[in-house]
Amino acid sequence: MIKKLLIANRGEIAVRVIRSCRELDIPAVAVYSEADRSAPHVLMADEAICIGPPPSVESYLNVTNILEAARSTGADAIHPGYGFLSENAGFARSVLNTGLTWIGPGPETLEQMGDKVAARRLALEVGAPVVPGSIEPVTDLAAAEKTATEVGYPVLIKAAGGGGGKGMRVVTVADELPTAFERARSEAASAFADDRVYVEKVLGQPHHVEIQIFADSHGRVVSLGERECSIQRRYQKIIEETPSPFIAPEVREQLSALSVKIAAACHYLSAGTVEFLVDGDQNYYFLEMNTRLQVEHPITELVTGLDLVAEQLRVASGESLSFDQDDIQPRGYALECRIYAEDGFESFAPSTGNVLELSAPSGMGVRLDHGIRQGLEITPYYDPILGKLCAWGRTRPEAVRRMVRALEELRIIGVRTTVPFCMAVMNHPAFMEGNYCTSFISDYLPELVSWSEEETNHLGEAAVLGAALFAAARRPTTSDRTDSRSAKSDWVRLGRERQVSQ
Amino acid sequence: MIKKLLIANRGEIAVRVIRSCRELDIPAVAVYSEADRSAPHVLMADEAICIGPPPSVESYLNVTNILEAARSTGADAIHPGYGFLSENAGFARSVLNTGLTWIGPGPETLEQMGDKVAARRLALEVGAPVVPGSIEPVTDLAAAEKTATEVGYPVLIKAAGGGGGKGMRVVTVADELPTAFERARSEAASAFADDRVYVEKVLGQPHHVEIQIFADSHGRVVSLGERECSIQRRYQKIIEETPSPFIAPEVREQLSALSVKIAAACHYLSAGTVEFLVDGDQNYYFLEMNTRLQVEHPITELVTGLDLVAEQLRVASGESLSFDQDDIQPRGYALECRIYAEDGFESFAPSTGNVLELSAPSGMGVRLDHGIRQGLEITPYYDPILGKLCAWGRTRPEAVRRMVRALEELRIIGVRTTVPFCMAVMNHPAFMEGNYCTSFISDYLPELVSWSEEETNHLGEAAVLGAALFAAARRPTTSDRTDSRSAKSDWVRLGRERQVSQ
Amino acid sequence: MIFLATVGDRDIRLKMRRENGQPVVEIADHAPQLDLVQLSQSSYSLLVDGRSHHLSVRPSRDGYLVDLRRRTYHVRLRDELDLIIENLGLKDATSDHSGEVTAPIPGLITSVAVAVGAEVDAGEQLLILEAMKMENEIAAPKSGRVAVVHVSPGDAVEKGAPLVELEGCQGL
Amino acid sequence: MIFLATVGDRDIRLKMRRENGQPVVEIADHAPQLDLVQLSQSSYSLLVDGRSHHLSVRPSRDGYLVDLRRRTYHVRLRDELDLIIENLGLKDATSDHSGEVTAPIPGLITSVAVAVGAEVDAGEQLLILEAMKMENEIAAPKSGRVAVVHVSPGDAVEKGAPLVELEGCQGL
Repeated sequence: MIKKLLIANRGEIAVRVIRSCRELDIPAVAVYSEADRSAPHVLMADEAICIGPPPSVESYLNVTNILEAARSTGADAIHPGYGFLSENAGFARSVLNTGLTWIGPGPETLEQMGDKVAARRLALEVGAPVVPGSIEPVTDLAAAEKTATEVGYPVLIKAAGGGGGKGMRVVTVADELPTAFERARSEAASAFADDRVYVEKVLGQPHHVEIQIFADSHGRVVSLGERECSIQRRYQKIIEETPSPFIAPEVREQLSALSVKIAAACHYLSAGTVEFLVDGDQNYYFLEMNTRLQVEHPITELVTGLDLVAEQLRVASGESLSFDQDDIQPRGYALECRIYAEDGFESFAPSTGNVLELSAPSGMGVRLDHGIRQGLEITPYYDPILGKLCAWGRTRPEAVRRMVRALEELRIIGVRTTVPFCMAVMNHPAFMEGNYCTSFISDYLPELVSWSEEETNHLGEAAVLGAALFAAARRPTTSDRTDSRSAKSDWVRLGRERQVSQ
Repeated sequence: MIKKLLIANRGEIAVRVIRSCRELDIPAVAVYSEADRSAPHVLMADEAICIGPPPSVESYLNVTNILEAARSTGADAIHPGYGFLSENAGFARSVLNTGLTWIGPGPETLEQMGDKVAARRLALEVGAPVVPGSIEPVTDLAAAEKTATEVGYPVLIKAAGGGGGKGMRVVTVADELPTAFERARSEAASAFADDRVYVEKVLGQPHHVEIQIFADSHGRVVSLGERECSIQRRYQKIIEETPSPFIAPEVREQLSALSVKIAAACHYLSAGTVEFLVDGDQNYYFLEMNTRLQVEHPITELVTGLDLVAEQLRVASGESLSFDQDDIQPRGYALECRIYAEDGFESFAPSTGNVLELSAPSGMGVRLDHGIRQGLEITPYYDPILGKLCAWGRTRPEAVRRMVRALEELRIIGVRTTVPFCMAVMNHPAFMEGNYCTSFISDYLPELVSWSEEETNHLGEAAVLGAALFAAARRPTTSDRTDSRSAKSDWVRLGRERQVSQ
Repeated sequence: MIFLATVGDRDIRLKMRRENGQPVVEIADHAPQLDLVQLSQSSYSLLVDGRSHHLSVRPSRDGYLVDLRRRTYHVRLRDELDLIIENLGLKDATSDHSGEVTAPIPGLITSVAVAVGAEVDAGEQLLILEAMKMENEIAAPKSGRVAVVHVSPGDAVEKGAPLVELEGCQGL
Repeated sequence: MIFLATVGDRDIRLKMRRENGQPVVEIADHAPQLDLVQLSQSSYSLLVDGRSHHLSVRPSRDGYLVDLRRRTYHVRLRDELDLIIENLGLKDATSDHSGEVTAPIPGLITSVAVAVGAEVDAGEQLLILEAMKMENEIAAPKSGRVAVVHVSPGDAVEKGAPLVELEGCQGL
């Protein structure tokens, strides 16, 4: 088994990995940039090493410093988390060449599945349909036009070298193609140093459905079921659930079977996710494979009872998976809301600042994974994810109601977050019915951000009263001015003082 | 269904009930004593009403004020939680006579099972063995001596009218009986206004095992499995788990079947618990029935997936149970550690003070139910329970390791708690092996409170360094005295300031 | 003391006074039973006729920001004097009507789309500010001419830092 | 600056100095790399040669209380002057050697077992203090004679309130 694990990441995922280390009795080494000295992953780790200044390229993407941190602390394995270097074949190779254990699939798998064109080719080979469009990257406008005409407009131009919405353009009519093609190529070039793009058909009412797979080094590959991730903004997931409220049981089985085949074909090791698009008629198409632990893995843990990170550490040490396909009997329904430092009511504008107050929800069926603490400064240097709130229920309505309750309990004061927006989604009739596709947010945005009757009237008045009492205590009214000290204690009482005096 | 629920309780159990109200969309009314104005149950409720001064008899036991609070807020049902008025037949009758719904079994059941002698008689009638001893209360010393001789020493003298260790005496040899008999009677008289006692055999290596049952008003009674509650101090539970690591499968089935019979025989409604003593040879004896929701109900929720409070609210409204016996398929292992405001390393001395810091553990398989918040004053007026930490695992060792991890994460600064003591229990080999009975704490106390090598050496030095750096910042050394302001920032850095400056 | 409170589009009349030494607040001609207790530096518990609200209040430039349930309420409170001044058409001299465009969040300037002297329309992109792995387009709030450009690509800016100054745009 | 730190039964020698403007602490002849950052009013992060400790420190009457992992460490720090004074047999005039027995926690006095003039042995019950639904026996810390009884059954007492005074008990 691993003797000491270095976690080459930060925030909630570093905390997540440390938790499994504790439970397996493996000492955990945190790395941190100068901006993260007092972040929770540093406080929770057994050891902590500074790897550079705040910008990611100088710290969390700094391969030299990370390998040196592993050497100086005597760590014998590295967990990359998600993002940063997690899907970087070069880094994985350096880790292995240094004689350390790499938590994840091998560099060859990372390379093969990181290339969208190669991945699509592999999917086709094992019999998984891909979205109609160009199999090979298109290099000139004429080829792009030809493919677009074949599959029919609207089409999507996508970068071959990466994701996250960069180098991506929807083209509705043929006239728009030339400009969109050029802009997508130039964006792809600057974002991924790779200007290859391809052209895909845009599907009707598309759902984003993904299969969690797990493979060990003894040839066993298991599917842990699907996650529906269609609630997205800017092509980024914000709410996920399992099981999908949309796909038919036979589609679920087919997607699982294909995912296991794909994982086997690319000699997969550890946790991975195969992503599919499913259209309104339940036709499905392979999209890509994520060769790492996924942000939304906790909902799979909630229904299967498995600790995926612990399992990653075991299979990386050469152990067999602790379960086989028959052991996977998902129970109930689980939802995840991502807590971003973004104002969901203001076009998801990022928000920074000090976390003045943090109060975590808990109780039956609630799980919060986060990487913040009261007093922490949220800086602009990194991904805005603060944490993930998950809820489990015996039925889907129970899980949804529980999520609403948990979102209401979660208090993060000082930074704007996506908590209120997620609450609006949970309360939306289309979401409650499980009837949504990837256009959900854009379809319903005005309703989602609108004020309810109660919010404008009853709660509006409470807010005014709160402000007025607060103001009266701070800025004494005419009659109070003679003794502003006693005025304060009249208008606002201090909870603590009050109890002490009793 | 219930339209508005008043919760006649405080602390973590009031918070627990409010959570289920939220999920069922039932407005919740909190009641509070003047000492609890800023407690979490008040903050979380939809409405909150003050019911009197801090002492329980003037507030949480004040029937008149509680019923008036229900009237003035228009609540149509009352949940009593545990403790306080929860098993008070008179209160239940008043609630029902006022036309409100009572969450719990009817007053007749409360009366019958609240009388230990009547309860034992009922148990014998349905075929449940009781601990060898007097069936009827003993009224004179001669009768006590006769019973003690029959069952054999050591014997236990117990109050018929109540529990909690009051009016209870262990007698090892016959000589001690007269004094013990008189003291138990006088204690019982002053504690419960009832001087009836009975005499029981003291069992060898006793285990406290209880069965959670649930009954609706349509005649359905279901067993939700057992909980092992043998880790006790002063006859009060501190750590519970399910399933029991001790009892045999056939004993589990027999206890469940007997508990269902007992519940049916006393026309039980809602959640209840049948307590048994099981000796080292797996002989079992009915002890008593707890006619309310139990503190440790969350571990049953963790393995069954059921929300027991939601189920209580449903059956109180006349609905059928949402499950039957076949639906109860417990999954995995769950543990609970009770977080008391007591110093486990100092004979469980109670501790009061301000909660300067509260940081909740979370992640996979962890559930914390608590009724405190940062800044809250822990007062001496009420039961010292602050909360309950539960951990779930696929296997028992996984659950134990997870509990240790969660206990390490839980930070409550400002008040001493039982967190460190629970950690010591979790790490004790006998507990890890699941090999313990009710004498565990007294058997192993010296080992449990002893300092480990790491604690005295490595961590002791870290503590000294922390104190020295803290002191250096506050009390500048000679060379620093010229400029104490800059000295401070040299020795201690402020996490927040530091990041802002970058 | 009479206040006019503004929250969203609503104006709410408030009367605050003391009766037998106790504070009384009338809101929309009703005097609810009030109890405000401070819980921490930032948060409060307010009972309004027994209804429980857990809120946080902090002063903002021209009023108060109140976090309550899933919303942040921006509450402006004006007393009689403020209202008289407003009715007379006088403006608060301290309020900001300049054409200064500032950084809404800290971040890194990745590109600047305008130069001094350029005429811009409202909504036109001025520059790109990168923060939290995302590019944020900073657009002209109103039409006008670019008077000063304070930043260049590659600059790191703090929140509130001046980016661009526009002229010829009244009432910005 | 040299300190003698006492934690439990252990005495640890500490040397604190400044080197090139940086604080250096030698503990048991080793100078670990140290980094202490304050996280909140009560808690700190301390890195000792990269080992991470999340601790809380607060001053106590005669030293510091440090919460670290599952223990509370009581640390006494004595500098050279303190040690000289101690070695000379001089005592700190402020330290408490009186026979006053005080309430360890706030609560309610439910019974008093002794009267003025009574002789008590160490460990003998003086009174019962009820708190958190539990009866706490307050016992005599040393043998002596009861000089004053400050409380009667039914009294509510704050933490630290004087309960009983004993006389004739040296070195209490």
